[in-house]
Amino acid sequence: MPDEIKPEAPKPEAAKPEAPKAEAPKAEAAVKPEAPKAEAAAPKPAAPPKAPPVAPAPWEGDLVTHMKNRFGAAILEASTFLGQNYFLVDATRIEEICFYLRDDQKFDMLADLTAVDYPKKEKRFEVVYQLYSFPRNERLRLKAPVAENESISTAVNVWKTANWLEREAYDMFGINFAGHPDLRRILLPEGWQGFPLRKDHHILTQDDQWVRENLNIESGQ
Amino acid sequence: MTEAETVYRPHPEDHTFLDSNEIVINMGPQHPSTHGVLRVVLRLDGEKIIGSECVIGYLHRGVEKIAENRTYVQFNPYVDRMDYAAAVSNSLGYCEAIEKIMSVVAPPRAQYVRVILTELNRIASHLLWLGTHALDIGALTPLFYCFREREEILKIFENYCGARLTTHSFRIGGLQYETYDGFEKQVNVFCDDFLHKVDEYETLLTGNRIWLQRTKGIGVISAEDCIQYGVTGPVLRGSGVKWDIRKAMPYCCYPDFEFDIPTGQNGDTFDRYIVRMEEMRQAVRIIKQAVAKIPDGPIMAKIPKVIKPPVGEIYHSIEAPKGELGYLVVSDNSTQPYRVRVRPPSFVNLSALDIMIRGHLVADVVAVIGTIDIVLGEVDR
Amino acid sequence: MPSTAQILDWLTIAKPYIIMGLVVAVWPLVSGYIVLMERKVMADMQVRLGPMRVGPHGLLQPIADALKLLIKEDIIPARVDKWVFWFAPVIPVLTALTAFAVLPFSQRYFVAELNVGVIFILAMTSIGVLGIMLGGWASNSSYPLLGALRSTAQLVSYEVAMGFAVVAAVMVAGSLDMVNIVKHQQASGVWFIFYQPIGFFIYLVAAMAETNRAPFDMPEAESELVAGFMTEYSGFRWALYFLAEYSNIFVVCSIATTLFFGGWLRPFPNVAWLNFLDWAPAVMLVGVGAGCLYLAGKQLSAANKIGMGVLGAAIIAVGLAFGVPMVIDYVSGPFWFLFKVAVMIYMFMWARFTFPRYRYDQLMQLGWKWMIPLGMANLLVTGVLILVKMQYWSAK
Amino acid sequence: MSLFRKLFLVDLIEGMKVTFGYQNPKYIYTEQYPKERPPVSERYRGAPRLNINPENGETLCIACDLCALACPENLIVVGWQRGGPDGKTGKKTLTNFTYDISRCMFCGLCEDACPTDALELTQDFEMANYSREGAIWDRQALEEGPRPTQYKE
Repeated sequence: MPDEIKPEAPKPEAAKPEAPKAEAPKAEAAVKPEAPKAEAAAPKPAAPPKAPPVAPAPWEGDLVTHMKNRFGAAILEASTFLGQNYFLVDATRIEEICFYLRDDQKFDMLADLTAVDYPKKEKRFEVVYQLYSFPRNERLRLKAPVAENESISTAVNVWKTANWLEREAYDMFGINFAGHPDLRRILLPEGWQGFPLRKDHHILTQDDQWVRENLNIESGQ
Repeated sequence: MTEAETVYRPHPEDHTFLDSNEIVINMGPQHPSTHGVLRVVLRLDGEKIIGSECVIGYLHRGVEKIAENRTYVQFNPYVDRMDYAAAVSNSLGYCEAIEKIMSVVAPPRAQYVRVILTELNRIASHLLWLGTHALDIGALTPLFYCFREREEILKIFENYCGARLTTHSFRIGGLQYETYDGFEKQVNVFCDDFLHKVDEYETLLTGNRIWLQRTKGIGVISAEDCIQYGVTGPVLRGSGVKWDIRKAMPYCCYPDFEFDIPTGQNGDTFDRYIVRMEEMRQAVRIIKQAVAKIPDGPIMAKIPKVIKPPVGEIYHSIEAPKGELGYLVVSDNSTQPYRVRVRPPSFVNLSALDIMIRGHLVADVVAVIGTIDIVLGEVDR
Repeated sequence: MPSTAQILDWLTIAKPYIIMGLVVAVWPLVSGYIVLMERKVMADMQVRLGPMRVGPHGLLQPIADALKLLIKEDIIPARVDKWVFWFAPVIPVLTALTAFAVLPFSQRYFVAELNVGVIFILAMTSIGVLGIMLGGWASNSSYPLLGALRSTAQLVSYEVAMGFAVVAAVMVAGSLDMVNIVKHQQASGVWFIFYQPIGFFIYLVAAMAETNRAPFDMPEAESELVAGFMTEYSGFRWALYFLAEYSNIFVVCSIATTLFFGGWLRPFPNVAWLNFLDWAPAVMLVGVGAGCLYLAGKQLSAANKIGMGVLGAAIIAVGLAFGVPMVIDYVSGPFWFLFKVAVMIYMFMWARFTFPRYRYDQLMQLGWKWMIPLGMANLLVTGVLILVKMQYWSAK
Repeated sequence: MSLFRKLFLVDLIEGMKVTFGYQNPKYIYTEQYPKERPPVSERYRGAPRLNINPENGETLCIACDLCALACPENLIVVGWQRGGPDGKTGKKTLTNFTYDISRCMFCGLCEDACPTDALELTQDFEMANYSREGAIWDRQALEEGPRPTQYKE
């Protein structure tokens, strides 16, 4: 990501009641001072053809400094996008990072844990942790890239929420969470083939197979 | 070994007095009080729960996969079908998430109407919860009173957008429908009547000694456990954490309204009941304020015909009746979302069921399932 | 050609058999109507209409239900104990119907005047639970088993409390014979509920618990145990359990009426200026008939209008017939008895649709920690009072 | 809770008062549906209808296919042909229009998309049918309105 944008202090995600009421369409938003980030991003040519008004910007702040001091190279990226901060971290040290964030930085709740599949990237999956801190009233996103046959260590020991959420991520993406006490499918039946939320999983495959076996017809669609 | 016994995996904390007394029973997926198709495999010592295992997914429709195959606009009706008891809240969360990533803000009038409908929906959802919860504990009658009031809300929805349950009432950027003539009046009349009705429910339940015995000290969960398990919504507030996203990280036009966040102390079923009852009153309060100062103006922001949000990802969460409902939307600047992740409050809250029912009796399982207020459409998605 | 005296003689001999036959033949229908009454009362309390489709105002619903249950397939699950499963539902019906034998519908109408009537009924209702136990056990399934276990425990606990309440009333009456108990109330001119309010309360609670009615309906708590001991039953066998349940309700309400509400007596039987109450049956029936006629106007289809109208007219005619002094002499006893029983049954329903359900252990606690000590105390106080009264009388 | 309330079961009696009070028939809230027909709101999204121009009896549909594109469930199929003599040029005219109400979730997106108010979700809510095929409506059914399988007395 280009770095010439003015860094912004980490700001907790909040509604913008003071945001301009008359909304500019997207193209104009780049010119209008709608959000400070948009203004900063304006002169910069972005990758997609239609210049998007917003793009992730590097994020600096106490938390980033602490994290970088403590984990160094394990923090691959610290950015902010539309007021939401996230770290891209090394998956091998995820449990350590989680413990640090929970105990020292008071991110005491894991709101959500999921994954996103980017088949074209070198490390295919991005496990996304959505943290929330009650004392700081602040959200933080952790993203840890994991390759298809790698495993990432579980966060169950840090937050018990992770138990079911990791099971769901396993169920949908086939990501292996090492050390999870009970890693098996949760939403889909035990005998299910494949991992449906992967981009290469076509929704009809399973259906067609089932229909062929059980109803003796070619396709259910 | 029965099938249920194979499903149940012993928990390290399981212990029994005498092995010979154990039975493993299946509660659900067809059971009158598992609120749909939840299946809980219970290990019982007599009637005491010594372990439980939730089996979910019977209602899995792959909403997240559907999202990747629909345009942003087309996916909107599907979110209504997750928590079908609170379809409007789901829709609000989704629309706001997309608006956020597009850096669009809905016009004030649209926001006010959104708040009114969402709070009405919160009441409707809580009414459904109250009726079924009371029914689970054996009070047959409040269910019908609750449904009567809920019907009034559904009539407002029907008049407003033409559908009662899965309303599809909001659109990305604002509203599709302008309010109808007499909308404010109908809402006000409902609000005035409703406060008396809540008192009536309280007469039937709150003071009743049987109700107190059945709910006090049942399904206790501490604030620390709540946070550990990611439990949000009334369950968290029942445990004494004063946290409501409407206040903590306000969205829509909630900062414009005055309301309180009710909390409990003990984190038992009774506290959660009281919290939800009070939340209904607070919702009425918000609605009245919103109706009183609903501004004029457009109801739709200027958004492009084809919605193509910029590359990036956004997490937006709202306070749904069940808890924190979050949407993680990943966009690749195409017309279809790259990934939509729904953070379902019911799913996360349900994962705390096990610690809440351990050591209680079978009858309490029913009470605790009721008090978590799950909607299986959302748990399984 | 037998003389009139002979015929009367035969009738006296045949009367118990006639009543027996009548009870056995008509009872299932009557209990069907109790179910309808329950559904209607429930619907009214729950701002609903209740069954409205079959017949005018849904009045033929019990017949439709009975037919449906009779022609339903009799499903016997694979791994049940077949014979026990078959036979279990019969037991509670048998015992409940046997208990009818000593119920005095009036001074004239009863099957047997047993000098241990009260104990006989108590014995019969307790045997009834055997059917529930066996049914739950024979089903070979978890929920019925739990239901049966709960049922047994519940019966054991509440039988005791119920016994204490009944004994208190019996002490006041000085007789175990149901007919004599009522006669005693007639003599003293006051219902026993005024002597024994606490006894009646204990009896009411224990009776609800013993007939498995909400808020004590543990054995069949539908939101916990699906249908309790009846989970595996369907069709006719299930109907038998239901028949037994409603028969039991009728029986316990009859006992309450007999022990505490003066059986077939009208309110305050010895107060002369209340004699106009003797006409109450006629007036009430005419009132009900008029109500039917009013409802007839509200029916939506012509057939229902006519049906309701005819029914109303018939009820008015019967009511007018009751106005004839000779007839009223014969019918006022059963009328008051059934009326009081109906009010009691209504109380049961009212409680059922208002209260949440107790939990199993709380039920036990209520039984052992509150009802039984209360019953004992009540017994003690009653005994002392009777003793004092007797000494006072003898001193006089 | 005071001792008095506890001893004399006041809490229970208060509850019983509420349920007793509701026995008054004026509180009855339910309707006897097929005979009493509740009105549905003006905006009700029920059975779809293809509107025809009342003046000349021609369909309002211009076969633009926008509804089919808007539909999340892809249940609308618009059949059309060119009006010209060779069948390849000229104005598009509608030939057939199928709408599968068994898959419809009545979200109203097709209605919103329609530029001519031809496709409309009406107040008709009775769409019961004995077969799946019966739930796929062709142009004729859409123009004439639903023919539900009737409940007969």
